[in-house]
Amino acid sequence: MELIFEISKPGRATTDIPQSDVPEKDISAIIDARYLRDELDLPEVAEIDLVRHYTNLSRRNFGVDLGFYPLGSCTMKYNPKINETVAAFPEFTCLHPYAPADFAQGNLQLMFSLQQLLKNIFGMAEFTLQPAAGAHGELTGVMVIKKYYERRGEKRGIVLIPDTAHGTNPASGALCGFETVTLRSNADGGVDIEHLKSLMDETVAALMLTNPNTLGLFERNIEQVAQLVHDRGGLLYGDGANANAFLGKTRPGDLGFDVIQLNLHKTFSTPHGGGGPGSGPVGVGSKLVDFLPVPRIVKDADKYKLSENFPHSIGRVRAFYGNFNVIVKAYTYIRSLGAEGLTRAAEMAVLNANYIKEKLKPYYDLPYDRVCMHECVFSGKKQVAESGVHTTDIAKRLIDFGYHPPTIYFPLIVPEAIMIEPTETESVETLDQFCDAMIAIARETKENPQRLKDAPFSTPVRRLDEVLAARKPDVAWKKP
Amino acid sequence: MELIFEISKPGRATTDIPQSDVPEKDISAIIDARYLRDELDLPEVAEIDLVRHYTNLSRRNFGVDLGFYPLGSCTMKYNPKINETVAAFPEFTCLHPYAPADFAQGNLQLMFSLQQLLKNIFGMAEFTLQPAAGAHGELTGVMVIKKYYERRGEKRGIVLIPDTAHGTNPASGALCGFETVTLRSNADGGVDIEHLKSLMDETVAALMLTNPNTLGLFERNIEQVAQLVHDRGGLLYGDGANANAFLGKTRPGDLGFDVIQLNLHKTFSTPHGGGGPGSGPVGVGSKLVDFLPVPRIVKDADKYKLSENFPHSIGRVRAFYGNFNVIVKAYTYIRSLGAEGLTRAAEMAVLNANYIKEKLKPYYDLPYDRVCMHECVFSGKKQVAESGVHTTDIAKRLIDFGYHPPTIYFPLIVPEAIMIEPTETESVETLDQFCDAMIAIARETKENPQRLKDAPFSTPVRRLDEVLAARKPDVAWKKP
Amino acid sequence: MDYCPHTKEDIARMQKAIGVKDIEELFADIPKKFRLKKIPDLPGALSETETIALMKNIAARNFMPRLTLTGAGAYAHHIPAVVSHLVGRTEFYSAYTPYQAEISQGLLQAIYEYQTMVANLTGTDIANASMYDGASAMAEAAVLCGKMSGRGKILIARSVHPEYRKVAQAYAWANSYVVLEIPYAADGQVDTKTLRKEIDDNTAAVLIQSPNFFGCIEDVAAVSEAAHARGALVISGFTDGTSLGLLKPAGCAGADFVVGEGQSFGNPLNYGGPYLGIFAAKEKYLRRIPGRLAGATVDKNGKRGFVLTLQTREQHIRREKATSNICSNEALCALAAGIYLAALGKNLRKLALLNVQKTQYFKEKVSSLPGWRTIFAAPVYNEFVVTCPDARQANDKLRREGIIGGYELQNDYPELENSLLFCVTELISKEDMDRVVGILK
Amino acid sequence: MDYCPHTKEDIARMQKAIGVKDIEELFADIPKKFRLKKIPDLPGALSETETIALMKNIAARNFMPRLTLTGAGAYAHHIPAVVSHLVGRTEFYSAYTPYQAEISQGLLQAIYEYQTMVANLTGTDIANASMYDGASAMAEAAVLCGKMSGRGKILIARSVHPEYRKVAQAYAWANSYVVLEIPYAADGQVDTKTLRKEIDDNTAAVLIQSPNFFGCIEDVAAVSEAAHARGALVISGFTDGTSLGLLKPAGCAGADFVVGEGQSFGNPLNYGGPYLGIFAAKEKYLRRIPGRLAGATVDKNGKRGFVLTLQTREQHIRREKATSNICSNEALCALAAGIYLAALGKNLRKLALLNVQKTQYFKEKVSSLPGWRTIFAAPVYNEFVVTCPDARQANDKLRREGIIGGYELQNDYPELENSLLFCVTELISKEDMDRVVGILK
Ligand SMILES: Cc1ncc(COP(=O)(O)O)c(C=O)c1O
Ligand SMILES: Cc1ncc(COP(=O)(O)O)c(C=O)c1O
Repeated sequence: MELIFEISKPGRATTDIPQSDVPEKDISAIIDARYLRDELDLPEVAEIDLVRHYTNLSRRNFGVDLGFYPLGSCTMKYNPKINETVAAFPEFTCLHPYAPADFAQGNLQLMFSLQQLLKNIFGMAEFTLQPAAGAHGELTGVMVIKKYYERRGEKRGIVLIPDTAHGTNPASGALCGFETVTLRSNADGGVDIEHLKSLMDETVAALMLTNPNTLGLFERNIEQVAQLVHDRGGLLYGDGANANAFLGKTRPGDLGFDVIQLNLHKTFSTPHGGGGPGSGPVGVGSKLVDFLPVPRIVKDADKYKLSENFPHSIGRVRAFYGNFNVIVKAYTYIRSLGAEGLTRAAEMAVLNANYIKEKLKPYYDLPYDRVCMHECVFSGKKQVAESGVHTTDIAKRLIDFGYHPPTIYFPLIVPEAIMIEPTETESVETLDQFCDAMIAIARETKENPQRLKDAPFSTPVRRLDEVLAARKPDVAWKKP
Repeated sequence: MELIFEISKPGRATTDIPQSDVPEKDISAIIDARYLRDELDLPEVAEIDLVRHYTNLSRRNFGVDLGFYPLGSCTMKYNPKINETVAAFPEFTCLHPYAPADFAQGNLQLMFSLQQLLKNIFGMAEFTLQPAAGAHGELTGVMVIKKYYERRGEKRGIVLIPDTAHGTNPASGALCGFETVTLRSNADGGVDIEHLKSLMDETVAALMLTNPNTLGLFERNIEQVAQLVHDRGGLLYGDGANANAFLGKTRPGDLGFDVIQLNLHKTFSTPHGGGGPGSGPVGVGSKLVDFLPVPRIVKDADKYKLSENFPHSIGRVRAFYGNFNVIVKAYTYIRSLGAEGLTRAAEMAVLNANYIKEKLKPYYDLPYDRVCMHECVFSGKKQVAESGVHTTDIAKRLIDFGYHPPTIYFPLIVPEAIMIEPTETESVETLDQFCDAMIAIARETKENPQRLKDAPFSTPVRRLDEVLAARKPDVAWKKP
Repeated sequence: MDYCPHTKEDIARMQKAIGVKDIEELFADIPKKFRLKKIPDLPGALSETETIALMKNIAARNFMPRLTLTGAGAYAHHIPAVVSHLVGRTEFYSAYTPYQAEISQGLLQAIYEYQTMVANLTGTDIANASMYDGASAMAEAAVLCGKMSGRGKILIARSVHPEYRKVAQAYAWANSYVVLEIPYAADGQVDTKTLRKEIDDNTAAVLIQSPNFFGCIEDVAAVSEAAHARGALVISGFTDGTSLGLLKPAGCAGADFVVGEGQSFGNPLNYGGPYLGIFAAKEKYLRRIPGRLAGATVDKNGKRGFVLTLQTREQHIRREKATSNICSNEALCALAAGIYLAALGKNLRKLALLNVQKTQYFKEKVSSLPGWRTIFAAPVYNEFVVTCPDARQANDKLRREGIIGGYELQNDYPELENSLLFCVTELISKEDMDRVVGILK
Repeated sequence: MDYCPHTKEDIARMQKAIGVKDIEELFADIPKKFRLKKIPDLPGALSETETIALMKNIAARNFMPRLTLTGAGAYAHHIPAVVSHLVGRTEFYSAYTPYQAEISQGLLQAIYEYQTMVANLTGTDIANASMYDGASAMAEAAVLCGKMSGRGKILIARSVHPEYRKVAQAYAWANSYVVLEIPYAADGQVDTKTLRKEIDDNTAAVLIQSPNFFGCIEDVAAVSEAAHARGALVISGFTDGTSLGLLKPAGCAGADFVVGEGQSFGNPLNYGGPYLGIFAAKEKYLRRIPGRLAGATVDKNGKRGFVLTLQTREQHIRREKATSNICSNEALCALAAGIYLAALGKNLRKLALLNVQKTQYFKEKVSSLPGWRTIFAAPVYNEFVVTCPDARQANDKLRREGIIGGYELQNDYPELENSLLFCVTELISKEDMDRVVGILK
């Protein structure tokens, strides 16, 4: 498809600007010419061409509304349309963040109530809704940890990160000046307790644990892990990106987590927008409440207001209060489902993942063969050995069957990883059809490996050269 | 794709129903069992599957937002998105038609104002917005004519219809009990004046003329035509479906038309919705005003209200007041464009049509080689003669080039007709690309006629068997 | 604002290609004396920002009611969120009628599915792709019966929606049919005794509505029996489609045609339009019914696909012999209805039950107010008639609280003085009803 | 309501396939003592109808202002209708990050186009696919400069948005950088004298904003000169992107990084989020900048296509060596911004001019009120500061008329007592402004 710049033509525009209704002055009399720009290089297109351009672009994109999207760790559940409808209410979309509190009681109530609901669901003492995404929540959580030790006058420079962790975990540690040390997994896919014992001392600020972890496995020794960390004065951080697995089944607060971040855009069903916006609330245990970012919402009789009056706060991680419009969707979602609905979501998510695991086990290597939670991780190493076909090839071939591929090559400890997260919103028919496709591909691997290496065939472009893209980066179009 | 019934499964549903908040009674105590239905056979699908079903269906459909749609006589111009935005204001969508007039002053003002604008644009004495589409407007207009003669005590049983007319014209006449007599066109594509003279007498109630007609040609002798009709006491009816051609250039009222119907969904840019809803206002000269349908909107000081108090009215052609939401879009459109914008629309529509006409003339037979208005009509007879390729084949092949085909086999007086209406919203680049495709197809006709007969190739289904569909009609799915 | 992408250079280039110096030359066929300089009295162009401001202003002149207790042919039901999201897909709404089947499979299949749902729901065999609205659907059915039978008389129950009766009247007049009104009996149903008397061998059709305009459920079977006995056909209408979730459809009670208003199926009130004319019939009328039909067929590889079919019935082929002139219909509203029905599925029954329960509650409450009483004994769905001391005044009270009260019957039924037709749907809570009764006290 | 399509039979069949009798068995890894019976204190499930009613109720507790005269980092601009219609395409919004390029060409191309527009607009060479918001974009740029240079000091102008400063402060603290605030001069611009004094060889970056928080346009060139002379980098922010339609972009005045808030580009106010962090830089920082990048490449047939590129920079490969941890960004807001910029094209300049004209009008009007005066002489775009007799009282007057007045500066700038920061965009008419002045009189 042509670029928007390539269909641009001088003199066209989609949006016109009203005539001025105030007396017009010469601009140079208002702003010195040296502050004014010379040219303005933007595309010039009529509305019809603009609309066709983006509409046709959209048709070259796959979303969960088109079909199955088992992208592991990303919880691509179907996002109910009612959430979109509600979030588009003008009362929610049109208010300025600095509107006086009287004008914004609805918004403040909604945010306050969402915090309450999250506290109940996760067993934490308090929440902030400020962070804009999961990683942003991690950063906030780690800042809170850093502040905690700063206040206590303790110098702890290390954060432990399991080898299964998502890359944002070590990065978040690093971005707060911590040294991150890798904690090994055991043969079962859980924390290697002996290794933890050997690492855990008074220099360790926290262990950042994802539970269930990115293998889709619940940490069976969670009690012992928490104990070990706490015994040495450390804090247990929970990456809640996988919270969909245990809603209504257990609570991180009860399990011993001191801080968790959530990914509302995963667990609470706000669409991911092709990469964002997300929302990454952070929940903390009571000893960390004081350090949460400001402003916080406080309730005064039946009025809500924002307060910055928390002197030990880490400050702010962004302007204003969070991705409010995403928050509206998450709140709507939680209220529609209620306690039973959330629990059923977790149950069906886990049921679906185990169903796929059992159906595909005969065809793909399953490195950790135990009951999984919301996702299951296979390895393509059997296929590599048999016919030199890699996980990428399997993924690309799945596209031709009408599916978005699973997450691949993650977690890093599984070679040629294929990480499948079906989510609870998929029917057994869809799972069966997907498994049939995976099985057909396993067969094709043997019979016609080249076909996999050439895949996909059904897309507007064939397999793309990522190496070229990185070697000769072209990230902005230049007029030829 | 599977039918919605084929993915149905007992126990599923998208929309749940709230619990009753009033005491529940046994239904059989309220309604006798013989009035209750036994089974209810509707699809049972979860929201995810419903959304995927209809979203994927939509992706198997072509709309003007995807590309060029030169469907002659249908004025498939691009419909500005602002109209959709405005029409979705809850104040417009949520009001009951029997809301008290105080609650609906905005709506009534809008309809009243639209009538005023239409009066000015078309030079008619009054308008009704009640009819739901063009043909519905025709019916209304012909009823008005019938009523006019009834009131005058004249018995006129005939309506004259040119051979170029749209099929709804004779049908509308027939549906009001008139005998319709066909009026021939002359070699120029206009009314055969001699034939008109021979037909026009005191038995003729009206001539239903489309101007510009469906050949895209303006009736040069309009003055004489009007004179001939009026001289014998007849009325001149104007099918305004082609009004896009002359906005701001001339007015039917000035040309001598006594009644016209408009197709708001064409001329005034409300999307056609895959077949409707449309809107077909009817405008009349002063002597016909009394016969318009009720209710009419009357202005009383600065208040608007609905009045049924027009005793000579034909009555009603539908419930309530018209396709209000379509009317909102048309009003928004007219107000955005203003007088200059409407005129420019007509000019560019005509410019575009003539441009295509000139570019394709060397390749396709052009039965009426004169300046055209908003559309131009070719014939595929050259291609039939050369290689047995028919207009259908050309149309189907165009699909593979990414275009919606033009209207074909209409008007009936042009054999193998190809009726191209580009509309004003298309750029010269689009026209050039389309002409290139048409020229390539003309070449292909000679070089590879079979390819045309096999077309289309790029669609989810290949050429469909319309004969089978008509021979063994299957218009409702039955459980196998 | 205008939406023409033409730059000055474009225009110059195109004029050259055509061989004209000025666009005016392209309008030379319009006789000089009729050429317009400028459209008179039309306001100037507006930018998008200004247009939005203007339209918001107009919208603000409406008053958004806190409650709507009027039905009478247009119903405030909950519209599932999926409906607008899906109907808003531009591939649907920016398409024309699916004349070119291969690139219109989406709409064609959706309409085929809609037709199927409507046929099932109405207890008939077939349904068309839609009519303009319930009233015109009924009128067209009446005309069709006249044309098919060659009979000249049409009977219509006085309990049919007054506006529907007027539309039928106009259509019948245009075709020189005589229309006779059949009164209602004391219980609110059509007076079958009079009906039986009036049906004769010149009667083409009997038109009824169930639930009728008073909310009363008609005995369609009895009417059908009477009509069929004299060779007349039965056209049974409805105005709130949700009633079909619970009530026996007229098609199962002998009606030949079931017509009605499909607005309740996922289409907003929109101050009266666009709405959805539902037209369903017994199989044998397949080749006679008006409007479009989507039909299943196969492509050249034998794969299932859909086309508009039996277009020979339509005016663009039969022209002067056509029995209907409908061309554009209400496709998008039919699409919405299809989505709505698929979204509810069997829950349509639960919804209908809820409507009945709430209506019963309100009916009891309101008719226990001093001086208020229900007047018809026939069972009702979600509308009912009450007579009260002063209908106008009662409504005024409600209006002052921002509530649209009952439909005042006395304009259309002078015999029903001070009678109100109330409608209660699932959107009205018990609390709302209690408040209304409080206001009316 | 829940959104699981599982019927009882489905569940039974699946349990059998897995080999469990009860779903509970699948949760056996959770130690018994931590197993929850039921989430405490959570309200029950709601149907869609009830959910809508609940949310409408909450929404109704907000008050929709008649006018908004506050900017201060969030701007009420007209959003062209095309934006929401296109951003609402579900293929865009229901997708995840485009990891699988071949089925994500739509988003990838749109982001590539967005990156290009942003680079052009900011006078830089490259831009990433977005950051969370303007504040975090600035903070990340500051940290990056620290990491790249090994220097430990960051200078930030006091005329930068107070919340942006707080965010930069938090990020810097977490990385043990020292942050020093540079005061503003009497004309409202950064005090370059002090700046020059404070820049030293340990200064990693100078952070400014133009137009700054007071609406004043900064002399970016002068700041850049001073910074570059000591080897410090310049990060220039902005909060209302429409200013770039008219003002010389910081990238053309020497800034190394241009960061800012892109909300003005087609994203609604939304009470503060989601917004759009814009991050643009000179070419040489390509391999160091945080966030995602869409890049052009070719497919196996040589056809142009797009991929996420240079992901080696990103945390999922560099992990503990990452200089940023951003993963999900604000893709949909970036898409909206791209559409917005393409919709306006060169009209962005006209829009900016209109903002300036209106702001000048209001500035003159309001500062001629008795006791009111502007305090900064530097040129402004669409915001300006006035000092008045009683800022709180003035705002209260406006509030009572449903108007959100100026931002009260004294909380953040105790030295600016009774000062208000007003913002005037194209949505405020002359009539509105005259009315406001009338109220304030
Ligand atoms: C386990 C885990 N943690 C953290 C993140 C980061 O979340 P976000 O992308 O919202 O920043 C992700 C997202 O992919 C994740 O899967
Ligand atoms: C010339 C002409 N007249 C009348 C009509 C009928 O209009 P509608 O489809 O709105 O009923 C059409 C529509 O195709 C037409 O082209």
